[in-house]
Amino acid sequence: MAVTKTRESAPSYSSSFLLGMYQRMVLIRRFEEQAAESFTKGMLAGNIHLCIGQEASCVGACTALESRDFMTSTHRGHGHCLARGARPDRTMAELFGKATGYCGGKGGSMHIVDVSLGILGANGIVGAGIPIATGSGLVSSIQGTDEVTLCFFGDAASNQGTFHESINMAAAWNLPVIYFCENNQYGVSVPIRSVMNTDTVAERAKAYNIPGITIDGNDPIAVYETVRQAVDRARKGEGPTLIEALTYRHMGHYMGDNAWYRPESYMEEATERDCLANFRARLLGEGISEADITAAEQAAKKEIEEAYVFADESPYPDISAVTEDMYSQMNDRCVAR
Amino acid sequence: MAVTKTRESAPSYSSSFLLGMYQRMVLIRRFEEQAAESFTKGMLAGNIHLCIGQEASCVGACTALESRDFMTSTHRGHGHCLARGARPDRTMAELFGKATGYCGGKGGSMHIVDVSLGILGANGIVGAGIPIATGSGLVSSIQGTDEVTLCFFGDAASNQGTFHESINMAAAWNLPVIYFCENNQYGVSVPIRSVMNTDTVAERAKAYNIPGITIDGNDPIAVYETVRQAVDRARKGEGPTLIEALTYRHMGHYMGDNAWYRPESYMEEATERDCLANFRARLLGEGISEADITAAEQAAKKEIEEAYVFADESPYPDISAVTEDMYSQMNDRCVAR
Amino acid sequence: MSKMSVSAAIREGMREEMQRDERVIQVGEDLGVMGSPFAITKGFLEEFGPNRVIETPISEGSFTGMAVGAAMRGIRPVVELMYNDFISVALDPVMNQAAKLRYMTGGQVTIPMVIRAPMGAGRRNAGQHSACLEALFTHIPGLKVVCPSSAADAKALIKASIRDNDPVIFLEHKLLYAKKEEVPDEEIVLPLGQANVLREGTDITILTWSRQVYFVQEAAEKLAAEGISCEVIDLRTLVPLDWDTIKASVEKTHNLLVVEEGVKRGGIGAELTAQVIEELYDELDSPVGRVAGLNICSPFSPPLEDVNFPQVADSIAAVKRQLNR
Amino acid sequence: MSKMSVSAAIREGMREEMQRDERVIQVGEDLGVMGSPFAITKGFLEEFGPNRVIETPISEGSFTGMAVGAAMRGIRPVVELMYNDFISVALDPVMNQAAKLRYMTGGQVTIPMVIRAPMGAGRRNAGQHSACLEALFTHIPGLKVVCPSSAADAKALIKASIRDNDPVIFLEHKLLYAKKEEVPDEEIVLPLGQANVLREGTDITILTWSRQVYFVQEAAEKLAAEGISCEVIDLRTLVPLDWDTIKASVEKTHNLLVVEEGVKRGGIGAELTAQVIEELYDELDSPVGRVAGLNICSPFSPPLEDVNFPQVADSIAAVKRQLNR
Ligand SMILES: Cc1ncc(C[n+]2csc(CCOP(=O)(O)OP(=O)(O)O)c2C)c(N)n1
Ligand SMILES: Cc1ncc(C[n+]2csc(CCOP(=O)(O)OP(=O)(O)O)c2C)c(N)n1
Ligand SMILES: [Mg+2]
Ligand SMILES: [Mg+2]
Repeated sequence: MAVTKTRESAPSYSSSFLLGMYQRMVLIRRFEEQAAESFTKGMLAGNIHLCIGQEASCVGACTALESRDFMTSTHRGHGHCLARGARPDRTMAELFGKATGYCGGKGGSMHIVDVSLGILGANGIVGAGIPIATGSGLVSSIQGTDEVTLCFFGDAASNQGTFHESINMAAAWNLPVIYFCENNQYGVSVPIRSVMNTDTVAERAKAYNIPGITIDGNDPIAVYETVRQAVDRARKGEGPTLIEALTYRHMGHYMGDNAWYRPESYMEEATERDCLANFRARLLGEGISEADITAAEQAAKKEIEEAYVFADESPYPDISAVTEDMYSQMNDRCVAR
Repeated sequence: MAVTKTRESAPSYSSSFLLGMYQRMVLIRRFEEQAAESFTKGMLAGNIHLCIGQEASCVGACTALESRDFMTSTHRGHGHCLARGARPDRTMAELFGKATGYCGGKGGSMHIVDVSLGILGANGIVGAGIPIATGSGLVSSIQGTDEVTLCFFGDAASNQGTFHESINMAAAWNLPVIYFCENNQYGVSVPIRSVMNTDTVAERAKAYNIPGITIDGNDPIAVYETVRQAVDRARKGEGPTLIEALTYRHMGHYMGDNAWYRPESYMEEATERDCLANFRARLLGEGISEADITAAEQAAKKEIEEAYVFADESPYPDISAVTEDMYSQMNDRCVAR
Repeated sequence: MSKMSVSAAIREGMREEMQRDERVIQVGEDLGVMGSPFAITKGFLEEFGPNRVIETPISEGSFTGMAVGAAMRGIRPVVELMYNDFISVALDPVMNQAAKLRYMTGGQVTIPMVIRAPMGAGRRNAGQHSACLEALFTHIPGLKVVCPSSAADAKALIKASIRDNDPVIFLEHKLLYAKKEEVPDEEIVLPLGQANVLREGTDITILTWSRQVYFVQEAAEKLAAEGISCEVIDLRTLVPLDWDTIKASVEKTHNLLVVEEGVKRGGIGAELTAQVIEELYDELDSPVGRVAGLNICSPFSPPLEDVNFPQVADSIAAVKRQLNR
Repeated sequence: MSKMSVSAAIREGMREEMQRDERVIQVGEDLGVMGSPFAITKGFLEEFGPNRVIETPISEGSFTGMAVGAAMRGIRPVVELMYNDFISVALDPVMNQAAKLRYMTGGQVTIPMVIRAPMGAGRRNAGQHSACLEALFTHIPGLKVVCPSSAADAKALIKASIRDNDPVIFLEHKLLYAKKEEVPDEEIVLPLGQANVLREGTDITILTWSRQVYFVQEAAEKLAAEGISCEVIDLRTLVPLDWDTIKASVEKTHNLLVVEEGVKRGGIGAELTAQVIEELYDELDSPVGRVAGLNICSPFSPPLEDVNFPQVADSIAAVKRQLNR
């Protein structure tokens, strides 16, 4: 059932739709570049995993969702959340550990969440979001509502037991979940090929008798269309789909890793297939003007500049906040003792 | 790659080979019946999981091993160990919690082990033996030796994350492990069909690009031959195989469970396909005399009677043993404090 | 009042909550047709249907995580781990997800879920099915930990746990399930964090919970015959802790013994000792004593198992030693 | 003597053991070409080859279990969990297998394996990558628990851990890795269970380990200037515990403070308090004190993280409070 999907006929999309996707992709890249710069300057700390190169899969997948839908993200989650509509300023502020961040500074880069957007958590534990997304799918299923849940995870995460256990349940119970694997070919330094015996992650769908589809994750439209179809299936009660988007992680695993362990060819390919450059060219090809494109780029850039200023100027949380939010009903003895 | 295997041409086996297998199957059944009787009389306690009905898969699989090979067992492990050559008396004594038991009474029914026979543990945690067997396979692989490791587990255990994670590693690294699933169709009261989306467990092999074979687990010769082939493959360095032996659990999940949750048809089928009765008929068909068969049965029966007396008459461990064996280098403070 | 077993009391409590609040669902192995190995969910499938009784494959790591996801969607899952020892395959959703998500999201989510698990020795279940792991759970910030001993408490506390908005670990001692006791007919929801003074006394305070409550009461009875007056307190919940009751009792008796079934090293007794030493040191007439399980894996053999966890005689001896009597 | 970082010391110790004993293998993520994120196995792949440096998929539950199986075959695996927090997905092979198999088999097997894991806060790694979980491990019978603080100790203790026939949890504080210190050139294998009296003193004993060793030494230095004499003991291993050294010190100073980074409730400080109260109660002039992390999940934001784990000032204040100075 694993097939490599190429788009047969391109349905036409409105310019504003295409420009909108492009602008969001640029927004994500600028966000990540700004984060990298701030990290290098020592303005923020911790483990920051950038998704530069993966913007098409973030935006393509999230564009296929409706506002009532849900999603889960990963340690490499800024792009997923921004693609879903998270505010760059509050996202950036969270990276800075500021009180105005989405989690009041308590979460940090690996835990950006805006629950009001249906984001059920980013996750620092590889594979841990998969059961959570499955639980969201379970709720839609037992309540008979038609939201779908999009579950992002990496190629390497597909070797965690949660992948098997969760997809098995979703398949057995026909849950409306889209398991969306961003295959950038590496888990930190380990090539997925060296720790897997199939050519694709999508082939694993056979073990659960559900569709498994491998696509070009650098093409936001291919991603959008494939996810859209899976969303339709799920919404109709036809169950889960496993989608594998082939993509590239331009940066190291996290800030501070220069990815010397990868062959040079990796970045050559990645540059050639860079989703932003190629999508830009395609927009021009579809007759969208250079001026409109530049305007979108400028708008994205401006939003990030403002986000940076917002984050930088925001206050750190008051240290009295440190014990808050641990329990919903504050019981002094729980936290104090 | 998942195929339902039926034997094409029956190679001929010597009478003594066939009788030997039969006798061991009878031995296991008598052992289990004796254990059940003793349990009912209140002579032993705890969770006792009997394998009545599954003797063909125990004996067929273990007969395909050489003495240098290894295996892991499960919570339903008496038959695996006896098939591998464990002594009924020390096995029974372990069930009775006696000092003469294999584990000095510390392990009990779920943890029968004779390490000198290459048994690397039975296991009370469903799925936990799978990584252990994989580790044994790893050792043979990195040391360049040719032992194989046989890993028993149940149908329901194939839904644990360890199944996925371990077989993935074994497949990626070509480890000499035979993953042998005894599919008795139930995990306690839950029909495997209700929590799995494929028809067979063997189909899951596709996710790892290794052979997956479903066989009649009630036919000890079919089991023997299939495992033998997998052993040969593994020994030659051709990697792991997933084998699914379809079988029946005649009793409840453990003593005290009368399995009322199963449809009546289950035991009707099980009785019709009972491995002992059918193999006996086959032996007769192959020209083995009733007298020889009866002699084998008597010998098995006698061994179990002796095992029972041995277990019953053996002393309980001295309570001073309670803190022994916790650490290899006894450090009083580790255990005492 | 009606007489029912602890297992029936838990079942009744859950059933009432499921009737009251349709967001409450059950998740776990063998909960459907079988009604769980200890009959805790018997009849639930018929009464509430398969959408509220989720019978899972043997995939604890993921079905517990799935429950966390469901809780984030406003559902109130009650998850059963068949034995508390199986937390070994489901620790991540408990420790790194359920317990932390509220905090890590800056309070954006609540995780109103209960994880029920049978625990305890004495049933000859051997090394991987007999532990009392409450100390492991109390060390994980974000969890509440409940360990009822009586049928009435079990019912009142499971109801409170289900209504609680934080993840609650609800530990049921296997050897208490069959215990039949009076349970009030009217609805009682016992606040988490309220200990129960089972026996008033003046010489020594004994803190305990779960099955040891019965052992300790028997010990106190026997000690009374020898003129030693024990105050026996069933803590009922370990997080949050009812400090006021502990404090009042220690200020009265000036001696404290903690009795628990679990492994001694790093057990609850250690934490209680430390808290009392920190805050009530000057109240004490004797060093705080601990009676607990040995620092070993549970042995199968009955005579070995019986020396592994504390018996009535152990508590009696400890009290006498501590009071020099 | 040569100056090396703690991470280099661990690497050297492991390298020597791998050279000495070919049964020693490495198992974990990113240990090969990359040589692990903290460079702990740098060069191992080249020196020992892929049969002894097993670079795994992200499958902690199974590769740790695989190591247990390998250990049963006579191999001596050193497993790396990239962060100790990930024990959440690998608890079963540690708690229910490695720790118990020797006991459950009646001594038929030994499990000579080491599980190394970076731990600790201060690196802004947030809620799922910053815990100190030593208390969780010490509560599991069958494990030994080692927490070195200096480069020399780290080297000598990793060697001892690899040679030990029981499963050893070896916890390395991330913020110590870069610390450069003198390490003796000659081979030293430090027995597990030997504490180190880093500073002699007469007023109070402070027990600590891992990164807090440095905080406490600084506190002791400052307290000395104010005329308070602290005896600082680096426990180095938590199981087995060097009771003799603890006892001798408490009998000398008559006051005890335990300082740890991990969560206070159910922490090591509780167990040490309880043991000292049980055995040395009459030696004490003050209640045993505890300085520890808050009972919360690690916050990301630097100012919040810094109040979560104990700082030098916290230990100073605790000592003064305890001694009424
Ligand atoms: C359970 C667990 N193991 C290991 C890690 C450390 N870690 C964080 S991300 C990562 C690699 C993940 O690779 P992949 O799933 O392919 O996602 P990518 O980083 O490529 O986006 C690892 C090993 C972790 N966070 N959690
Ligand atoms: C991790 C874990 N979960 C649950 C159990 C309880 N349990 C013991 S055996 C069993 C069913 C196993 O079914 P299967 O693997 O098919 O083996 P069978 O009993 O049919 O031989 C269950 C649920 C356990 N021992 N370990
Ligand atoms: Mg990747
Ligand atoms: Mg089964």
